[in-house]
Amino acid sequence: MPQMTDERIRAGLTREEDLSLLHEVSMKTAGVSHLEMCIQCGTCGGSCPVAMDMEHTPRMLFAMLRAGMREEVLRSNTPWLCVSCYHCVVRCPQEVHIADVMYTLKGMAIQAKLYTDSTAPHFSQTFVDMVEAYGRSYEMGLASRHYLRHFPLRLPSMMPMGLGMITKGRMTITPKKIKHLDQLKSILRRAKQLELTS
Amino acid sequence: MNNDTFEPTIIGFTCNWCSYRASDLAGTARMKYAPNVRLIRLMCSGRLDPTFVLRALSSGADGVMITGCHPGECHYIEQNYKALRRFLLLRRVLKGMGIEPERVKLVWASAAEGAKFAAETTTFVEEIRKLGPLNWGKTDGGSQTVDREELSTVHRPSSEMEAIA
Amino acid sequence: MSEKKQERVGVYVCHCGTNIAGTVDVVDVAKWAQEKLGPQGVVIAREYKFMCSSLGQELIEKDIKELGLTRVVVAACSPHLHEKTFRTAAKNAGLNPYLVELASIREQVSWVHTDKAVATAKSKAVVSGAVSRVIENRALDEIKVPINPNTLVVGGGIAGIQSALEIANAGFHVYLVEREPSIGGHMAQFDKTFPTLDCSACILTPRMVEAGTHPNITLLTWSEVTNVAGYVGNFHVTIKKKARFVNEELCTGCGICQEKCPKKVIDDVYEAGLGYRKAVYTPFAQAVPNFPVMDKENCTYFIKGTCKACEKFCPTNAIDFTQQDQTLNVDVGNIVLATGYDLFDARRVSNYGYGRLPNVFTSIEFERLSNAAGPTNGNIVMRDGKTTPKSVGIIHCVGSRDKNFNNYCSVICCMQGLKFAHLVHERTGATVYNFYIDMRTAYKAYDEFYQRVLEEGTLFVRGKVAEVTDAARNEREKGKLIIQTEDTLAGKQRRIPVDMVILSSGLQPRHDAKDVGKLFGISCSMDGWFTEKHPKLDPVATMTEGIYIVGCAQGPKDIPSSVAQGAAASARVLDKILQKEIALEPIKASVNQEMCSGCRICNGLCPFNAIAFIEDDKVTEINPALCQGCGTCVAACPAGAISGTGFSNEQIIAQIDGLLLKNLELA
Amino acid sequence: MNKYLLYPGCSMDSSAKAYMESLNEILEPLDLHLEEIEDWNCCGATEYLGINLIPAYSLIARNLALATKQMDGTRTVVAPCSACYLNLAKADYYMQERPTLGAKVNEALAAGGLEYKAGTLDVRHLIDVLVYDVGLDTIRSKVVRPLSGLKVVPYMGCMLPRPDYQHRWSDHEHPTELDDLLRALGADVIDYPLTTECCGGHMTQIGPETAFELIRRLVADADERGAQMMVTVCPMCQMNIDAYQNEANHFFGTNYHMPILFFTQLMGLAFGKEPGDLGIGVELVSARNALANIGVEVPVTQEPAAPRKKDEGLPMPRRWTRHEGKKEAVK
Repeated sequence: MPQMTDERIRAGLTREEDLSLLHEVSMKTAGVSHLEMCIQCGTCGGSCPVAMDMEHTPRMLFAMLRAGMREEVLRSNTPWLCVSCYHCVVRCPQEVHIADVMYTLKGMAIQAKLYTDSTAPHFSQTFVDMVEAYGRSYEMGLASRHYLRHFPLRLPSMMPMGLGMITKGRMTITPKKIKHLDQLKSILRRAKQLELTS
Repeated sequence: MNNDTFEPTIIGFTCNWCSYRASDLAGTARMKYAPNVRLIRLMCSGRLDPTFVLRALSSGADGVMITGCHPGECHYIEQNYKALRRFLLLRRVLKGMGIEPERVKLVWASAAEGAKFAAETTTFVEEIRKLGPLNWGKTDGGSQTVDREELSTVHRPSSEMEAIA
Repeated sequence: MSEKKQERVGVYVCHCGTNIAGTVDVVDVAKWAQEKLGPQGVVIAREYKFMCSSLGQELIEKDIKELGLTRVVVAACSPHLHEKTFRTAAKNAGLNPYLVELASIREQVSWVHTDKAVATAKSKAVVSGAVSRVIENRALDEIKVPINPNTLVVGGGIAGIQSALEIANAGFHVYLVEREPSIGGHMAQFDKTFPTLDCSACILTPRMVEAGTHPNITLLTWSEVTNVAGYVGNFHVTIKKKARFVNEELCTGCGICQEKCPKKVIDDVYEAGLGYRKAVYTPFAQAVPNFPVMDKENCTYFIKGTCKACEKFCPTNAIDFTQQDQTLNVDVGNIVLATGYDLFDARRVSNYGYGRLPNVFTSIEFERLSNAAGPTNGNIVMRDGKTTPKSVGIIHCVGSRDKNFNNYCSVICCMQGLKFAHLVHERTGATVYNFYIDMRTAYKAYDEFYQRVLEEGTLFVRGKVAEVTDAARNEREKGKLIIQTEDTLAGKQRRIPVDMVILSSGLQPRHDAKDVGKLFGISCSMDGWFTEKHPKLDPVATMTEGIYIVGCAQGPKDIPSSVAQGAAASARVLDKILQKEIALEPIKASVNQEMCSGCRICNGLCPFNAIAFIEDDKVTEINPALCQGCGTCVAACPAGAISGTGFSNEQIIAQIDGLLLKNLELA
Repeated sequence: MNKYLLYPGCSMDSSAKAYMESLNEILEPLDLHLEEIEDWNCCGATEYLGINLIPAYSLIARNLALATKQMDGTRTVVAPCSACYLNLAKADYYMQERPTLGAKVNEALAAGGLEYKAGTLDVRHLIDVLVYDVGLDTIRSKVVRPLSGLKVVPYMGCMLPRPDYQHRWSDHEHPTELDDLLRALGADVIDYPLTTECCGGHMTQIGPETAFELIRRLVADADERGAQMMVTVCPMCQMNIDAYQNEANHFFGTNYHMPILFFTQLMGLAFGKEPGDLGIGVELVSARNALANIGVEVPVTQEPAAPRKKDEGLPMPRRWTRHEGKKEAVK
């Protein structure tokens, strides 16, 4: 029976000092990560559709977490390439919540400012900014801001597509807003405070 | 009373064939769990007379954990189902008596589930800790001749001390 | 308690070296027991390094004799370990063994807690509970029952055959029951056996024949046990002998009926779905017994009412369409369960494509493919039945060591995978890849075999295969099966195109293991294997006296281990038979008929039919021979008329009060 | 009563408006009533989870909390978008699995006067409801223009069948729900081993070269197998395959033309609705030629099931699915 990490610790089944970096990542991950259960079988690295572009396979990353290689892990491009396809998650024989661990590592890398390529973190941040401002995503605003910043050269080849999207009514020029934006904002404000205390 | 410092006392009834062996296994594997549970071995959870539970609660236990084989795995074929029936009835009786039914818990644990036994024990202790002391059959004068000082060293230091104060 | 005779209790606290003393202040516990439990009747409390040593036991015996102890409490390990030791010590000193209680302060205290003060306090409570309880114990006499010298062996695989032969050779009778038409089990399906590569049939067939012709073995194939009653020494077993529709007296096993039968059926069992058999068949040429069985579901006569080709051609008139299932009752003293395993259903790992991609095979399919007596006469070919593969990938740990399927290691798959690699290499010259998580080649001559397969040029990739697909990404992959995996030693994802994939599927408990366990009164582990009495020191006995488990019924294992277990169980059975009688725990329920109101509430509670209502007296009675001592009726009796020895209400209530230190108030 | 709460998700009125339009067209024939959750907000897609944990889950949980206010008679929330479905289902599941997370999220929700008790709602995807609640028999009975002759590959995408917290799908790797549904519409369904492979997700935005390769694999295999179009259940899959196909073509020097439509659009067509009302035509890789294969005059004939070929080779094991009783028999 899989047990929750914190419950294992309280019951004395796992000692906190054994875990350190691994434990930190595990505790910051939603759900029960089972990260400490990894047997290095490589199912994740074998399943990953984008492994060819990764600096480390997920498996290697977990070994590095165990070895306490904080900086190397947070600098790795691996979490940023994760496409959340969950192939590794359902195949993992140890039920490690690999995709959620990748989310955790992204968050930790942003906080430690250790990512090497800023494209992905900026995209996430821009997306979130839009959502926080309107309550809905705003594809037009997102696309224009993001492409101008990171792919200015890609813009010309993108223009026909963007134009097509607009003329076919699939992209609106103005953002949509939810009604109770204040409510959402106060929820998120409180959530951010809680995040810091955890 | 501060529930964080309250150390509950719990009586655990175990089945000779499964849960007692699970607790043996937890021991052999040196799994650590909360020390608040004191075990009684029965041959089967079907042996559990509900009056044992009432007796335990009235004699100073804050909670009772009943453990037995998983449904379908009873050493005596199906007697754990009878334990389940009695348990469900007992919870209703307790409610009627004004006692939180959550003070009695039923846990299935096979002989192989030492880890489960340990985890369930720890969880139950936390649940009872939240509920606080029961103090049933202790508050109404009666036999107050106990050596309280003695008890305080061996038995529930914080709760007993505060109960006297 | 005041009107009762004051018992004289001795309390003995064991250090168990530092196992207990390291966490529990044993000196303090003994001192406390002597002082605080004195009023209860504790006249002496001692602590000692190892109570279970002969010196420790002598200490107790001496006190019983010199101090006139009438009750003994030993605070030490779990009663499942040393209860018997201390009971024997008491008996030696003239005290009834059932007046001894063990208080477990090792498994239940010192090993599971860390704070010494808390552990010591808990130990005191546990001792207090045991003292209160032991005072209520009553002297009991063991019940002696004779042992029936016959034995039932269930399952005719190699483990069951071995077990039956050992007992039969010692001169005692064995009933060997097998569900399939022939004995032989899985081993009869294999081609070669690792690591020596002996031909499986060559080493198995002589044993099968010996079991089939042994004067002390009654072979009951195509039969199943349907009911088991009684207890060790005196089991009453009901066996259903399914209708074969072939008269065994007349049949000579000539095989003409099979030849003439017009109905071809895919053989899901013996040929693992790769080959065909007839509706009337013996599963394989060397079957024991050699009488065929009729598959009623598929027989044209049973479906349409016409045909009877087999009957027409049978030279001895042995075909009998009117045959009915038979019920046999046999009495045995001991039972050996050798019910084996099921193969993991590889279709469940859908990313490996078995059942979707034709050239993905399971291990048992490969066994049949490579078997000279199999559907391809031993030619290793692809699903089209003719093409020899040029490259083969063997995937280990299919369904094993995986929380999505089976948690455990199936033990045999690494060696099986190596064996396959060797056979493919030897017979086809194909390039062979083995994909593994960890290579487990423990045991004699196993790692040497790994070395040999390495030498032959098999390519090993360390990585659990992620998927097998036919979706090619480039020309090189077109028309192949692509095995996608991380080569964990190279740290890179690889896609390896091959012609054929073999899944080294794991073993799992029989689909009906739980029901069988229930039938025989034994339990299954979380994974579903039968639970042994002790994982190290008593691996073939079970918690139920007289029932033994051998081979894969107890857990995944290879042929040598299965054979060893079969023999081991036989030694245990023979030991019982030669003792001629056995002492049973006297834990039984009984009715005080003066108090019984005849309400009959208890009547429906006993699964062993030990409770009977005497109509004439309008009271209930319990048959001690049938009572198993669970105590459910004791707990249910509203009149308190039923009492259970060893676990009486008085004992348990005293223990509750003792554990809660309520007994101190009575001082 | 076939009433459900609807969480549309942001893309349904922008990039995936064809999905919404076609969904609206099939509601009436199937007697489905979807009540939109009032004032729902974005689920955060795959972006918020990588920044802050508690805010990300609070953002999702606000929608669940709002939905509980409209529970009148139903507890099922339907999401047509796979990413939204996964986020909602995930929040509900993790808030239970990790009570500390649940407590914190609720603390945040309280700042907006809301509360959500994990497990209160059933979060399901649109196709789950259509296949298992409405049922294939009902769907089949509404078909007036069978899609026979239209060669399609069913593309389920990744976030729908995985991680599958509530065990709703027939399989994680090769689920058959979409195949069965399209077959019920009369379409020629091609077995597509890549049906749950990734479309590239947000990589089209942050690592286009990686994404182009994923798009190429999908489109190339569908083309290789003779598909005239891909059919999807997810706005993000549709967007990536549709809007970035040309860019991917450009990148690899290929010339694929593989239209991708939403399954609801094909349902609408089969139910006899007008293509214009189903958002057909707003796709960037035009489906016109593909749909020409099933001009409205295609006779209503159900192709008889082909008799099983007598195989000369070794017999195949039976196909296996996780809950066979729940669904149509699979050949």
